[in-house]
Amino acid sequence: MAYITGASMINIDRHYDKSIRRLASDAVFKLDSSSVENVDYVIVASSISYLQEPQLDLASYIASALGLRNARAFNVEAGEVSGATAVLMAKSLVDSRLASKVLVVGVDKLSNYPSAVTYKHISLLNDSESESLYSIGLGGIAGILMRLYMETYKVDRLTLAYWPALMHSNAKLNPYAMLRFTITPEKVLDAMPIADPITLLDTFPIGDGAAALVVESKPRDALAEIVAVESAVGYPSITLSPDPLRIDSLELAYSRLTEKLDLKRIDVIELHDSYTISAILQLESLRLAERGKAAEAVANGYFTVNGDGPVVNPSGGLKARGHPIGATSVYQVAEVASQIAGIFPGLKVPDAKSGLVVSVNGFGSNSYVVYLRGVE
Amino acid sequence: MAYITGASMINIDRHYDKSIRRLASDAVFKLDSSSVENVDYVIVASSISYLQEPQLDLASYIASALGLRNARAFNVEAGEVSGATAVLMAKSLVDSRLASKVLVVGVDKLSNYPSAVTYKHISLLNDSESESLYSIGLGGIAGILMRLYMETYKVDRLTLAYWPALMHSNAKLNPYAMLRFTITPEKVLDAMPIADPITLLDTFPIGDGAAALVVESKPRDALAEIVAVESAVGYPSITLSPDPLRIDSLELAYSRLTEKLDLKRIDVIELHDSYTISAILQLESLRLAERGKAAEAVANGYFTVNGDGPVVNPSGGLKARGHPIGATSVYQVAEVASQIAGIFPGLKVPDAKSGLVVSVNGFGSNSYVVYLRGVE
Amino acid sequence: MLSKSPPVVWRSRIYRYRLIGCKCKNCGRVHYPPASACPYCSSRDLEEVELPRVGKVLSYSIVYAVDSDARERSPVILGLIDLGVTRIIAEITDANPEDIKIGSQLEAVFRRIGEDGETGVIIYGLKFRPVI
Amino acid sequence: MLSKSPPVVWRSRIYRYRLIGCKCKNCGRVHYPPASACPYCSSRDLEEVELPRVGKVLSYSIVYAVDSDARERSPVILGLIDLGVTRIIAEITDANPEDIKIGSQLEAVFRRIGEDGETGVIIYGLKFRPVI
Ligand SMILES: [Zn+2]
Ligand SMILES: [Zn+2]
Repeated sequence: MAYITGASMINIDRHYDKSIRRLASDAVFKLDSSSVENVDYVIVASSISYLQEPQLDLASYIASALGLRNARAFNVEAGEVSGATAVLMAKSLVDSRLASKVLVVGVDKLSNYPSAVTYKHISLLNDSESESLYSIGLGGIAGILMRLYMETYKVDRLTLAYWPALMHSNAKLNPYAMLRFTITPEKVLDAMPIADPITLLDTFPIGDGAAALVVESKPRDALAEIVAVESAVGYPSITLSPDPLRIDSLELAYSRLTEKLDLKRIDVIELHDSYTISAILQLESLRLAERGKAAEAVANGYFTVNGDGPVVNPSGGLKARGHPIGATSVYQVAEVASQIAGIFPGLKVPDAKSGLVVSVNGFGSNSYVVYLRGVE
Repeated sequence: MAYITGASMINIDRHYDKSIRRLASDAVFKLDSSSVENVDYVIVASSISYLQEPQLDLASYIASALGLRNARAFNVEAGEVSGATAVLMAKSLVDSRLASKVLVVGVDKLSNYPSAVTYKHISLLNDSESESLYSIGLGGIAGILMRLYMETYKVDRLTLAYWPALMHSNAKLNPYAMLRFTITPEKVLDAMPIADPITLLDTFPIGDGAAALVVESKPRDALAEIVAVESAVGYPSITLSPDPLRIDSLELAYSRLTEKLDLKRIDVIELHDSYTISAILQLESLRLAERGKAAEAVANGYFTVNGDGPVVNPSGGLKARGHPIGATSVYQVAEVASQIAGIFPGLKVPDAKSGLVVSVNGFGSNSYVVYLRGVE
Repeated sequence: MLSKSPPVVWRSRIYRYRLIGCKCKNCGRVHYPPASACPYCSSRDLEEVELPRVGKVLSYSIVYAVDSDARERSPVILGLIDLGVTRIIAEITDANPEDIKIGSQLEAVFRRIGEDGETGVIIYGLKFRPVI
Repeated sequence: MLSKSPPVVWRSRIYRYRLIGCKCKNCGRVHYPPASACPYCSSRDLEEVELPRVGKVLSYSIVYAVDSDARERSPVILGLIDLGVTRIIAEITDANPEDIKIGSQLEAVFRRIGEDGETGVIIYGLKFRPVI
């Protein structure tokens, strides 16, 4: 059994003045100093930093720079699902008794280069033997999927704009969010097109971030238990997927989770809304809405604190909290654990007892789900 | 308990015609096809490929390309110790019962760019905030250490040349080795200087490689048991180390291993001889020779099949087998497991029942030891 | 194109110059680009096949936020193109955004894809244009 | 220098331009470059200090196989230099290899370190030269 006994985050921003090690120490040093004593392993989740601020064996250098002399260290890289993978590894090390305390540090850097270069780095989340070979980034694929969704299910663009509006509304209360201002759905349509039908307000801002988790075998003072982490690999490209509007890997990962557990109730979810269409497809893959109906459910407030569904992305999501690629799912797990512990400093989900983190690389080449529950 | 039930390697070379995925499939497809059925996790160990052939979330793309649709996947990156870290993770997943079968794939690419660019990529194994910021590569540091060793212990250059000569002699029998020709110690001194007092024959050749291991919870038909994997982080640079001729991280990792286990006997060792001086310092850190005496012991044949010590690097080592950075310690583990099973196709260590893999990033920023034992 | 190492460019030339995919001898399905095993049934028994050079638009996007390699030709029209035996995502050329509709017929043409400023390596490959 | 992103170059300027390390207020030891915690006792209570600009050679290497950034000035002499409070590895300049001995006295000088062909960013920093 593995428990989260500490969680910290820094605000996501373009931290031009901070190296990747400094971002990591800013997050780790916000933890109680006793909670980083006797750490057996430091697992770093970082992805795009390999291109933005190259350092091989990054984790050992981070452990040293943080003064964690007695720790063992390694980096997990799995693109946008890196953080969830690091949490899995932490649970595995604790469950196997190879460790009793693991520090997970999600940290990534996107602001070391101008945006056009950073987009190029981000495009490497796609298959380098097909999409990124042709300079095809995430945005273009998201645009293709969004148009396909709109045509297939006859959903209009404005209905799909309620998602980013909700995310900005939620992020306004989150001190660690990058974009803390509200927008209307209409404003999403008026924003600069980046990959028509997608506009700038359908996607995440470019920002750096770091978040840390302490994972231990002891439930004392824990924020939440890591009940299970499941995952699945998917098709490398949407071109191979029998139905590109289904995220097969997420459906498989989630079914692996529900086969093991009786998930009667999920109070809060943080999912991977790298684009508006990503959020919509994930909600449908989790069966929180029928196919073609998720955007309408969002527009009707189903996933808000006052709605009938689980509260989704009270943090503001990738859209407004931000998306420091390899660090993002560490933020998500920290947020859900804090909600369950009742200490999330932003929009609170009243009486949350369980929560789910959904992390997806690209549009489904790899998907992870992390299920957390309160400690009795 | 975790067992190695399959191991495969491809020959290390400049495989200009093969992508990283092809190298991986060449190694994996050499395993019995039944042994990759029902793989729960694919753990990829790859490091310098992030710079040579960038692909984020590489492991999920490799799993897909290999047809491992039901596997989960992630990449472990820890520079030169990536492979040993992947083996640790495989053991942890099996020990925690999160998996019953794990495929470890070590694969790395060094031949996608001219050597001068590849050296630059390799220099990122050093601390990017000190050494590699100033274009200081591994060779220069090795040269500094070798001169310091020669001065401190009054060891002459020719005595230090018996190591590469032994490695070439061993590699001649290894079908997967990159350099399969013998050299004399004198020839090492005559070779082109690369970082005086180091010559080209003191270090590893630039080559690509891939090796695979199947790790399972069942001992049936196993080559060897993974008894323990230990590690430690060290100083980020030799400038901070109280004694640069001691590899503190390796001493700590090894003491963590010997505290847990009674290592009466080690029959075969594969250690990390990225440079001649690396091998010498590692032999002394493991107390297989007194300080300042390892080179002499090597020259006297102590670590050969006919010597009194354990047989060290029957594969030919990094020096002559080759050193595909993130894949190397997967080769080492495959070699030691094959020796224990009596099926290593090169120089055989008669009646080997136990073995040790030593993996070091740079000159000690991170060190791993893997202890393997035969299955009764 | 990101990794413009000469061996990478050289290795990918065949499936960039011609539409070479793989057909699975076990399940009969086709995939592109060639992989080591079938993405549908995991069989390793594959044969290379040339894909049809005509197809129709399943969906598309007009991309303004292009990466630094393609900046000069922004916006880029990207199409998800149904080739019958499989699908492909490719750049649509010789067309204005308003000419493209779902269902439009396209054909493959050989074009310059990009160039690496540092090494001078020029990348060629296939794009698709409307069938008139 | 590898990552020549303008923010990376800018961030590292202070410890490249001057020898700024950190002194630990707990154990008193000095380290370079500055880290977030003391590498010896893990204390986070550190103060920036300027390191001595003179030192002596503990060991050195004459590097012929330099990476692509430094090719024009090969061979490069690298020294492990004892500054008293800590050590540093740096390039030794204004000297022929045969002038350098273990124990030689050196002093820091401000020099051009390298340039990025693509962005044109020029990197300056410290090297060491023999004290005459
Ligand atoms: Zn098939
Ligand atoms: Zn101290």
